[in-house]
Amino acid sequence: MARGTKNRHVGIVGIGETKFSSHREDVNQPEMIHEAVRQALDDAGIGIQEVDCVVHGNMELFEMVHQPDLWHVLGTGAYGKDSFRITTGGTTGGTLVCAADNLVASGMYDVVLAIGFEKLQEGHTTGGITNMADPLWARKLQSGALTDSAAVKLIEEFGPERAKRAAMTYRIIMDQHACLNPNSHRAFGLDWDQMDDLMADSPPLIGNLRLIHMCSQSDGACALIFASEERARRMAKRPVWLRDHITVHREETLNLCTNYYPNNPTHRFAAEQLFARNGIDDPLDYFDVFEMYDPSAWWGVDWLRDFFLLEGDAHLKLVEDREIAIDGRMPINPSGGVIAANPIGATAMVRVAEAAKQIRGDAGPHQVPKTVRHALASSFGGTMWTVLLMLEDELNGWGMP
Amino acid sequence: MTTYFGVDVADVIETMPSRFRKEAAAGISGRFGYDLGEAGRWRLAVRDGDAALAPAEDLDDCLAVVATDPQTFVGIQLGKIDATEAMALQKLTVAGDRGAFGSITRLFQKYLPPGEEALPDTELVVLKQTISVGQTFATGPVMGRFLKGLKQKKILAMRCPVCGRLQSPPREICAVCRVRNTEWVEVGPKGEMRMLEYVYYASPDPLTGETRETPYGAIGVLLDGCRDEEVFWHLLNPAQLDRVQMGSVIDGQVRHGSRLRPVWAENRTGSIDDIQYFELDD
Amino acid sequence: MARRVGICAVAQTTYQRDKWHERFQGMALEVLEPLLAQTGLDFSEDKGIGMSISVSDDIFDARTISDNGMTDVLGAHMRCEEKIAQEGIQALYYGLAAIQGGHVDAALVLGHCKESQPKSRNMVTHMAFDPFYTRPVGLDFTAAAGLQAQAYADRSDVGDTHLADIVARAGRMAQLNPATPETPVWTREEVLASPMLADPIRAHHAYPVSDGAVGMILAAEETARAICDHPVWITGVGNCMDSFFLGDRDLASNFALKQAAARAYQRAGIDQPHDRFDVVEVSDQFAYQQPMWMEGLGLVDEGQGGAWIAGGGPDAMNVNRSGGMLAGNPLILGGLVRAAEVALQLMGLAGERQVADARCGLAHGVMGPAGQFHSVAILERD
Amino acid sequence: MQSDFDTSDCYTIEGKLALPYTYFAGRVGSRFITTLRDQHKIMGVRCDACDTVFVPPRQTCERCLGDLTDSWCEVGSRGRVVNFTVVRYPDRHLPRPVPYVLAMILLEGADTPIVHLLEGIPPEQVAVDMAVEAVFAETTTHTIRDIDHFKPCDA
Repeated sequence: MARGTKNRHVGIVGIGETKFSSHREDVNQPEMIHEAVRQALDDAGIGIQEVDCVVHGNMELFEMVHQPDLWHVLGTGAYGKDSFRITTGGTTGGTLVCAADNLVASGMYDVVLAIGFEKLQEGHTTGGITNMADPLWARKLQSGALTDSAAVKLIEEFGPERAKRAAMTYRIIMDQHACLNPNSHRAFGLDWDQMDDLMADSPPLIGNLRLIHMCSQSDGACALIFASEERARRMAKRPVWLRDHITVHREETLNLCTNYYPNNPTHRFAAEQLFARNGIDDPLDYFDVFEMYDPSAWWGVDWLRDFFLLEGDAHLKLVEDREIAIDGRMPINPSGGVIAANPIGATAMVRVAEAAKQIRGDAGPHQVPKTVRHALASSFGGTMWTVLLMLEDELNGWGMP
Repeated sequence: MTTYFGVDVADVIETMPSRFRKEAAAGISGRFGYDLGEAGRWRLAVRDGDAALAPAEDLDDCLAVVATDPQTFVGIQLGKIDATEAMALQKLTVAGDRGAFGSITRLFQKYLPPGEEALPDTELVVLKQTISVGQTFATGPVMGRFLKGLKQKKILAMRCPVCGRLQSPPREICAVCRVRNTEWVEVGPKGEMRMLEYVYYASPDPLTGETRETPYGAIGVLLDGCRDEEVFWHLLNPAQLDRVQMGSVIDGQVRHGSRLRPVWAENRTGSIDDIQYFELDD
Repeated sequence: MARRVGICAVAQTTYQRDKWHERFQGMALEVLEPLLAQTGLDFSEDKGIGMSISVSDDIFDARTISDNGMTDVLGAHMRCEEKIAQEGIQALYYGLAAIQGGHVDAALVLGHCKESQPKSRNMVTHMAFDPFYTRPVGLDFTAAAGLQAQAYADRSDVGDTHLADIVARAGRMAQLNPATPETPVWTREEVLASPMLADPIRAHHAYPVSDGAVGMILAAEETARAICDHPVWITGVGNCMDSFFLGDRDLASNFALKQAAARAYQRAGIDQPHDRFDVVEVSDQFAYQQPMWMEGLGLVDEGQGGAWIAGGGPDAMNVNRSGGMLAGNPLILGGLVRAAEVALQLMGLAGERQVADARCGLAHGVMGPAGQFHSVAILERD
Repeated sequence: MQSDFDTSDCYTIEGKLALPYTYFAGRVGSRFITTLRDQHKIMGVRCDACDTVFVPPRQTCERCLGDLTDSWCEVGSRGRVVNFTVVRYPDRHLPRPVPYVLAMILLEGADTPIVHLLEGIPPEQVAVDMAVEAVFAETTTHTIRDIDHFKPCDA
């Protein structure tokens, strides 16, 4: 897509995440947001007066609050400041990062605070998502984000036994990661010997999509502070640079009710474009960690093929060989991913936050046990929309003089 | 000491008597067992608003016994793990009187790990409401013509003048070619089952606020005259959920699915409800 | 210095009480097609529009992810689209940032809203209030405006007759604007006789419910000059958020607007705004807001709004030649429509309402109860 | 409407946006509401840095971002009207049949007025600075409406 030269570089200098939970009766919406804001400010070592602009996003119908940045000013720190509200669905958190990047790169602001949040216990998540469908047709048919289309596709292609085992292997690895992450909402401590029981007994939601496969419905917020190169170098011991990002939407009439393949090429299209323009030939080799927006274990497995531009059953093998585990060749979601915690408006930003922590090397118990220099983070929303972002430990690539 | 989620399991157990809410226990008495695997077996005796907890050899004399592993137990106490889900995963079972056990779980204040500021015994206020705003949805000329077609038992699609793709329900433009759709085509009404979403999970319908009946089948039908992904999204006769066969196309290999036909509503008003559902065309 | 960004094309539907015959997608296409025709741009990957910035609102649309059904009519299939879920003028502001940042060379901005769809506009804005302290007393943006109008009346010289004159003038102006075919033309006496809505706001002081869509193409200077004879440069922007609870604010102080304006003036290099603008468009959702926002912008002396109106100030300063919000635009598009109107004036495309040789203009948008959030943009032509 | 727009296939369909919600007041809000409900006392929070007593309470001062969780102070249940409007348009979300008075009331000891209903006086007799007092609700709604309304009182 047509574009110019990046006006200036942008780094992440502060990271805040609340604990993710379905038990946040103790805080209202702005109070929960403030927990993440406070953490991000402390992490960056700055006060709110150093922030020039606040960017806010979530989905209004999950909590039924109209233009909620107005009320949330009680916790965001936006009082007296410039502020924006930018959203795109489940991709919102990724879009907020892109927006903060644009706002700082433009030279308008030196320091931008971006906040993604959702308090899903305050509404009905599946009902809220169903409401995204056309009121005259699909709203009658859709069940939120629940679909077993990925399961159908994998089963058709690889047979039920191999496909189901791959999905459950993915699920157990994610749970093992979640158990390492003190912020995660769901961490069961699943063991490999439970595999067969889980495949047979977890309550089914739709077809072969079972409760155990599906992402959680969480309360939580994430805040990230972005700064211009000059300010970032002064502020942070180790700024994490936002190298590039790409957003790819697709028409709403994407019919999940088809197993004609390929029917969701946005992830692959985004990856192809992003890697090509950054000169990356072998993404599996280039990236050290990938934080993926994986709404279910089935999608997680299926999408590995798209994001890493793989063919055949290479993506299944990555899972079967447990190369996606935290100590594997390509660690996927050392945080536990979206199945472990999913406050939707924050979820995609949490992917970026977690990827940035991995690069800084301070992710805590779920730090990948190798040097992380290049991280990939994805967002998913709408009707198969993609935001894909690259984070690096040093300035590289697009926009370099 | 065995810790889970950074919490000592013994601390969770031993603080149970101090977390007991006497005022809520009026009229409840009985013995309840906790079989916590390597964290041991415990008997909770409740009587006249008092509670006593002691280790136990066997729990045969208990009204109900919950069996779980210490990690799940601590996880539930901390809100890390959802109890219903743990039961679904068979990580927690209740033997005996489940109802009685359910009633005693409400007798304890939430466990707080040592060092976390103790909550004063404040109630956390919750406000439940259904918010409903009436809407008038416009069809516009394109969706309007399609919906009017249903009144006459016709399923209409629009064809892209550039790529020839059919869309039903139709769109104003073809998103791929970025041109207005111009040509109307009648498709179906019979077709082939391409995809079934077998829905077990009951969720509210935001158009009515009512909860949907489950199970139901949302289906993709490849109507006669359509190809590839040009499927039509509707519902399946719920009685036939287990009798249909999906079709597929993989690498050009076609496998045919069940033949389906629409069942039209008696009174058709020009809406999605004009088709009740699709059923097997035996 | 970041590169200059220009508005290269502007299009809008009419704004009408009930476009019962069109859904959102139809309204958006009515805007998209002329924008592409005017600029000759497409969405091709190498040199097309790189980004679509939409404006809509989930609760007004009764649709989670209100841009989800719009991807095709925003040209954004397999492309980038982001939604400003805020006052529409913020899309202009954000488009400027995206182009200056270097991520894209050209961006589409397109907003839609059908206020006729929900049963009540006030019920939608009621949801902007928190569930425990402010919803239970029935607050919505109209009641909040009533409180602000009262506070402003106590602090300024603006009286009922001044407000009637503002409404009467808006009706006259709207007659020259083909986008507002339904705006009623009332006399001062008719306005003065209209019943109270939320004292001191009268029924005729409130902006009408309306449906419509508006859009523009923004491009970096080089592209702008190539596709457009009369680009309008965005030379200054600024916005500001005030406190949420009405009681935490001084409702007559214009705190957020003053901050927003100061930032926009600073960016545009304007020291003396008072005589700087050839056209001004403010989002006057209620009549009292026209003088109040003009004071906040520093274009009318504080507390002197009444004298300004009585002295023919609005005509002399070319304020709201379009008819303004009082002529009827959807709430969330107000500032974007104002910016579109200023751009048309600077391009010389304002038809019968054209201000001769307009070179510099100001557009203003406002959102939230009693003006909690303001956004200001300065537009100039070569 | 464009003059050539063919509306013959256009119509509208009535529907709803209807979903269930569960709002949490949080610890600070809960203490405010339960104190109001059980003790008929109105609590504010003081920000020492900004020298301001805020009602309704909040966990964080939005000006200085100071933590106000444990900065409770009781304010009076009497106060004075600092601003008001008369709501005259009927709508479903409104708490009363119109017309009714919506007033900003500065309680004794508070620095920020709250918005609430003012009753017991004809709208045309309401004046800025008049003294009012809270009338507590007989049944709780777990909201600020545990003050049912304010009414005029002696200064």
